Amino acid sequence: MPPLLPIDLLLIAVAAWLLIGLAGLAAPGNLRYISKRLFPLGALVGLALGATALNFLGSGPQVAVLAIGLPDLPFHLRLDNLTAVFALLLGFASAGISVYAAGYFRKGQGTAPGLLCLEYHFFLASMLMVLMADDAYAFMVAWESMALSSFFLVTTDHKHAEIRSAGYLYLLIAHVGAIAILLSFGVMTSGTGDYSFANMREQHLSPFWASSAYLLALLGFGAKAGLVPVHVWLPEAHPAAPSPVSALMSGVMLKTAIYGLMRVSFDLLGSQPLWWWGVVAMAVGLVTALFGVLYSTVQSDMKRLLAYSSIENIGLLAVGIGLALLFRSYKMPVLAALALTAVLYHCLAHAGFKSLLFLCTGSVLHATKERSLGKLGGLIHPMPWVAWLALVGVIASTGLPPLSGFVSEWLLLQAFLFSPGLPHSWLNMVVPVSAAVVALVAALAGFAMVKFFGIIFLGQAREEALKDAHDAGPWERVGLVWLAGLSLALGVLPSTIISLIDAATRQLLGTGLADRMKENGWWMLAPISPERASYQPLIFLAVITASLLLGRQLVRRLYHGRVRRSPAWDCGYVFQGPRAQDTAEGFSQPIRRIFETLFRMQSHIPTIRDERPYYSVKVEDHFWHWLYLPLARLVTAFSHLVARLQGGRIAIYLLYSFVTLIFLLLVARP
Amino acid sequence: MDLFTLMLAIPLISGLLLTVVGERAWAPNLNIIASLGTFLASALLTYEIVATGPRMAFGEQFFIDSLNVFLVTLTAFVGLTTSIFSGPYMRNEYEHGRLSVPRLRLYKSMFQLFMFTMLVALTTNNLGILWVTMEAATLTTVLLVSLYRTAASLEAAWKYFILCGVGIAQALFGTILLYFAAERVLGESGNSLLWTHLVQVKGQLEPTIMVLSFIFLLVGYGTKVGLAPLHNWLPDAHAEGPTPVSAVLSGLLLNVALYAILRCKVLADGAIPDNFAGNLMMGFGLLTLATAAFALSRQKDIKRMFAYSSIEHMGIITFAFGMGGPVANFAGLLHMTMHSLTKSAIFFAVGHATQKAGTQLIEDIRGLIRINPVIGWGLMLGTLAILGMPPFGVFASEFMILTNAMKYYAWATPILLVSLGVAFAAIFGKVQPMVFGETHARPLPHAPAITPVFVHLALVLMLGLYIPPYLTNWFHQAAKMMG
Amino acid sequence: MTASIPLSAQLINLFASVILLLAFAMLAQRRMLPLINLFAYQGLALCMSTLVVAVTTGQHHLYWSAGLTLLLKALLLPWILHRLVRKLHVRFDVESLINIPTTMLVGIVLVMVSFNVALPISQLSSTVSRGTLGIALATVMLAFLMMITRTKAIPQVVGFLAMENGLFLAATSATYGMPMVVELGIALDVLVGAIILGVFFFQIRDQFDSLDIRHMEKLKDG
Amino acid sequence: MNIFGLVGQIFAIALALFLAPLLTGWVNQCRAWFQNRSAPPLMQPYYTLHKLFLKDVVLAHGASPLFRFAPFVVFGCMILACAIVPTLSTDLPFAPAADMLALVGVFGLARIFISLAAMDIGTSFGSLGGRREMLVGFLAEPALLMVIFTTALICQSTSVATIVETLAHRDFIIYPSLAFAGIAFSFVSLAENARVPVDNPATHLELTMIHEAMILEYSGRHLALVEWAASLKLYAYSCLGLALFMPWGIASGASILGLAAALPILMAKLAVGGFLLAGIESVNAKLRIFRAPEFLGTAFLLAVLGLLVRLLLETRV
Repeated sequence: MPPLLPIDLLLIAVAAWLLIGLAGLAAPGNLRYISKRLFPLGALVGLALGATALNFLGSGPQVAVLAIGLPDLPFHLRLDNLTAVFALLLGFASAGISVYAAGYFRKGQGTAPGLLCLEYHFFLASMLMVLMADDAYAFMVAWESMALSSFFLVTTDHKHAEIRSAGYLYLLIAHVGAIAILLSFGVMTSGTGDYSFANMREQHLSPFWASSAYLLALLGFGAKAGLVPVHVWLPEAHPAAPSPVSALMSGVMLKTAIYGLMRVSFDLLGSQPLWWWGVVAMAVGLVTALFGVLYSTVQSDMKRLLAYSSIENIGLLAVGIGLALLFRSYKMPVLAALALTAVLYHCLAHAGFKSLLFLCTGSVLHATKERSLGKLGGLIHPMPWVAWLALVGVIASTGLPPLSGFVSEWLLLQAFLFSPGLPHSWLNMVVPVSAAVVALVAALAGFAMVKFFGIIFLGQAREEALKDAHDAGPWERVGLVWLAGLSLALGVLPSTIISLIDAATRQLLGTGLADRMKENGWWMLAPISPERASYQPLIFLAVITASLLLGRQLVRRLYHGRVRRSPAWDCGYVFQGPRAQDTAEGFSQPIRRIFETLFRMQSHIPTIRDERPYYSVKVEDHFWHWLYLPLARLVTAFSHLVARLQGGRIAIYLLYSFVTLIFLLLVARP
Repeated sequence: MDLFTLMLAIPLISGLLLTVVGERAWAPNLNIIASLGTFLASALLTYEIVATGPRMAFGEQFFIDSLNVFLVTLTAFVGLTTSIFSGPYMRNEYEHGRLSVPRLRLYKSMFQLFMFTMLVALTTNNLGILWVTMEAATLTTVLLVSLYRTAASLEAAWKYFILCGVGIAQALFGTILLYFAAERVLGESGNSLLWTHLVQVKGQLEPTIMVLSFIFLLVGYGTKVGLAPLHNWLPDAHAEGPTPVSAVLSGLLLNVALYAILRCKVLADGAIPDNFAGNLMMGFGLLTLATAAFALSRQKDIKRMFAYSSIEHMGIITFAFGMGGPVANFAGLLHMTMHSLTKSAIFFAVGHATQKAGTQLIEDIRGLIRINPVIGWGLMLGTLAILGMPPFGVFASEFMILTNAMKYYAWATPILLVSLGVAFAAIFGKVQPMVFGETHARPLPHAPAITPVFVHLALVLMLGLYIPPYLTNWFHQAAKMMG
Repeated sequence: MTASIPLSAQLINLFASVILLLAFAMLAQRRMLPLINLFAYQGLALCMSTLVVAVTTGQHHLYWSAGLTLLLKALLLPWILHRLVRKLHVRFDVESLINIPTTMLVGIVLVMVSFNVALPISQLSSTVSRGTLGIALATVMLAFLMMITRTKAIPQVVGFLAMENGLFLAATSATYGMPMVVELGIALDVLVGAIILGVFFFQIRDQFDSLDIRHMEKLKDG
Repeated sequence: MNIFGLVGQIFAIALALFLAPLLTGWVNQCRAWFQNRSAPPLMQPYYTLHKLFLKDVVLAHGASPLFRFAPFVVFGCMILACAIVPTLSTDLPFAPAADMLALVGVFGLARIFISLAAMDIGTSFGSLGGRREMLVGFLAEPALLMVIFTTALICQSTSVATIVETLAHRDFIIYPSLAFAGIAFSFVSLAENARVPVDNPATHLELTMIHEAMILEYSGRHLALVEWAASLKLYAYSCLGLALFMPWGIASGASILGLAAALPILMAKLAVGGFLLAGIESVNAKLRIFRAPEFLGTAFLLAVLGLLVRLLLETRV
């Protein structure tokens, strides 16, 4: 028997997940069997997958052909470094999420546990297939299977109409996106009819067709990733899904779209992108990021807040991809590598912290049955595990040192910083300003995350029942700790990780950062040179920790450690009940006010004459009103027109037939 | 008696027999057994044909080649599953008081006769006989459509009869013209309507006549296929007839009508230059697709909606065959198969669903997955399959059609894609709340025969991931034959 | 010029013209029973023209065809229709969606179209009756028009059957009739169809208390 | 990393710890002069710190461990910031640990913690202060980044030490862009350090305060640390500003002589800077909170202008 190649191991992982899923159908009602046996098993598969991918990184590509698929186009599979990076992400993130899920799913949540298990593992397997696919058909099959299984997962709790409509919107946009992707593949074959990726790589498209393919891919993958304006499904679907599923969707599935975009724009579309591709991606990314973060600050549903935050992060990723394309088109490979590394790193980082945060909301949801920020508060007391681990996620997602989010944002900003070398004066001026927008986005993300954490976990409990909330169970804790650990590791070991993912960068761009970085040692992140820019998270962390501990010790030694408890001072203000705290809406009031025009708000402000004064504010999406509703109206109008054809009168029907015949007789000529 | 005769004889004889004994308690079983026999005969016949190649029967009046043999198997198969499905379904209808015993008898005998006409239409070599059996198919099903004798079903049956009758009359005119063209080449032998002979001389047929002939044939048989704007009978007939009838209308009749067009197209292509027939079919296909897609979103009746979906898919298939070429023909054949299997599965599921809910109105059917998860999932998966979601086979064929269109007829792709998108939005938006959500429906007296649904869907799923080589060869041969 | 046309052809043309004339007459006819009678006459004319062709060319199966036409189109179907009308008590005026003169004008245009369409084809034909192909097409079209404009079920069916007449005429004029097995099949279909229609009429009347097809406009989308 | 460097580094930190309250005291004193008040002693901040350390911590009932933990984190962050910013010498072993971007990150981290701590007790003023702090933060950060960009472009580096070295030790060139950046930076510093016109460190008027609102519930050693951290922040910002825009006098190598020379220069610069700050605070009125975006928007605009000027006038093609 020949030794098992990594690609075989990946295929075994796919099969294992499918089998685990099917095993769930053996006893669909047996919750214990499914959650305590199958889900941990799935987590193990994830771990093994991550390890395999990690081990593979740096090797040459491997291909395989399965005997299934279309007669002329069997499933082509390929494992290269780009795939491996994302498989690594999938494996490690899903390991944590699956372990968490083992403790999460309870009885009586709509779909039977066995079915849920099937859908869940099918989802995982299809994501892995997306990463491995090396022809358009296999890709589309995996891609749509992924959409389908996640759709079923989203609608797990389908007795609520809003969850159903969220699922509907999700699948619809996913389908439209898939159509765009298919078209893009079609363009890339440039009429050869061979839909394998290998063939697409060999095609030399004219700029027009290459651009069409690129834009279609941007639309298609953007629809999955949640780029504006095809983002509307995301804030609906993520809250609707059970938390582990939200975590998977946000942490991993969105990345498959990024993967696809990278695959198309760096790999399949040949080596020479046009400069404006990068600008388009950057513009879309900036708009998305700003949009996402602004809307995330004004949400009052915790999962929606996170969903919008995912949109923001996807926007940042698109910015990075755009930047890399820009550098690449101007033949600046090192800078392109820098931007691309930032993208890959951010993918990993986001997978870690966003999954973590979504899982935390899951625990909160379980403990309190409440998603609305207005009814939470003070949960750090009953749920310390969740709260402190959520804090890790919050800091990481805010892009603050020393955790994972900072490294990627740092790399991205570094890439921006060197853009003024571009041989294009307009870009030279505009691109740095875009960096300021990125900074604004990062700072606003901080705002949103402070809101998220502060309102949920800090302050006084806004409802009586919250005091009885229970902390996460052991399984859930393991999952959370794993993901928090990933965030920490990504935060403090950037050089090590970059030297791993560098293989993907090198594969796509021909050059990487690792060689330069090796000279500086593993503790220092200095992508270009230490004189130019450097970051040593370990020292960073050590200094802060040392001064923290030292300060604490010194104060205790020199003075004392006495503490007295008393009611809060609050400037002597008497009414200190939980209602006196800021609400979620109140917290975001400055944002709503400053960026008023960017929101579509319907607010009611009480007057002194109101018998029953109340305050309400509803923030809606401009895109929904200006893009989607008109589109829906257009379709409705059209279908109204078409429906008139079927007027019920037989004479008219005969007339159609008659006129068709006469028309053809008179007009049709070969 | 050879297999071929057996295959034709079983439905004919059992159909006649059932008119006599159709009221007995065991009649539904006879129906199933007859269908099973037909299916077995056709399967064996297929095996034989695959092993030995095309053959003739009854002189040259019948012939079986790679194009029709798979349709024969498909027809017999869907006939079998439909008969299995209709057993409990019809018993439920009877116990709900919607049907009387004589009408059940009528249903069973007409069902078998309809199968007979379908099989003859598929295997006949004589274009005249083809016409006769197409007309006979209308006649056998028109009484089935009005089986409930309600105002709506009568109206539907009347429209069905008149529109298809007129359509088929035009097809006859086309056939006459074809005969006329053929006679000029083949002389006044009796062979001038035999397709095998015609195809030998298709290059010599007079183009002027063939143009007219093909227009008449296309408009005529196209009415039966449901091409827009000739489709208006189709939603009514599907919605108002009993569900098994809807299933066979969608799954078989439309296919056979399209098959008739295909046979004629092969001849027209030989005679008329510039892909005239293909362009015409592509035009009709796109128009049909777009019309159906936009009509979908306004449907309130579930069966009516899926009838429109059938129209939509007929549009796609017509377009595919219009494009021509090995890939598109292959895809068209595949899509025909997929559509038959999937759509009949959907109608089975819908049948049970409507019976459970006691209504066909979409907004009154809710939470199927709660009443009966099997029906709910059947409908959900069937719907997703018909919408072209991988890994179901419909996607495979749509993928090939789309990619082929992109390659040769890029202008058509936007229409295709927009229509598919709109259709997706419409159908899925309506089916999802039916399957999901809460409900208060009561259980049925007889357990549904749900196996056919899943057998069909399993086949569709399998074909989406893996098309066995012999099937591929077979489709390839057929596609090559169509040129 | 006219002398060069043989007598048989003249006769055939005559009968064909009669058929066309009758088609127009049916289009203009407001009453039910005369309409059926006109249909019977048309069947008779068709039979005669087929007979002439049969005599001229000596095609044996055309005799059968003519006999079949006579039996079915001129006798059996009109008889069935008569019975139906009497049983169903629907001898009233036939209502038309468009007024008769307009219908006639449209009919004239149709005839012109048909002749033009058929012209290049009939020149290719070698049969004695080739000129009548245009007439056959026009008959089909006129019958079609009649189906569109009538609001009652029976006239619509008469239109449908008249269309079959036109097709038969086409079959005998362009070629010397279809192969026998096909003709028999077509005849069987027509017969069964007529019987089923008869059944339908009763069902419809039971359901709607009338044979006015404008009652049957409930199924629609618009 | 040599031992000398390490000593220098520790000295720099110690210096920061010592000088920061002094700077605050100096500013307060100047401000009192400007406002014609009798000034508190220069050493008043030290007394206050000492007093606070001695006091018991009075903790609100709802306080979580985060509340007690935050002051230490903030303090640690500020120490790190002071360790990176070159005050006397550019030869700082910790400097490669964090460049300018990471410095912004450090301040951000501190801000997040202090805001969260403010929300922890669940009082109305606490969360009000928290959200206002975040508001100022997200407005100031892009402007600060633009300033950094401008300097980084000039020096082709984001490392603070390299920037300072480049600016201080090469031929004197007038950079108009730096003037814009300098003004922008001072705007940002005012906002970030809770100074008039954005905030008033002396106010306890509920509706106007930002920083004070956040730390209302702190007492005893926690308050002392927070206040000390605030002083350190002011010190770090001042030093950063001085290092970027008036880098002269900062030693490049690690020589005793250089350090000895640099210290008086630094003190002098800080004294002038504190004086100016007090002046600005005295002649300006505190802005309404929703004027703050305009103020910081101006800073952002100036910084962008600086950047453009840099690209337009100073780039050698």
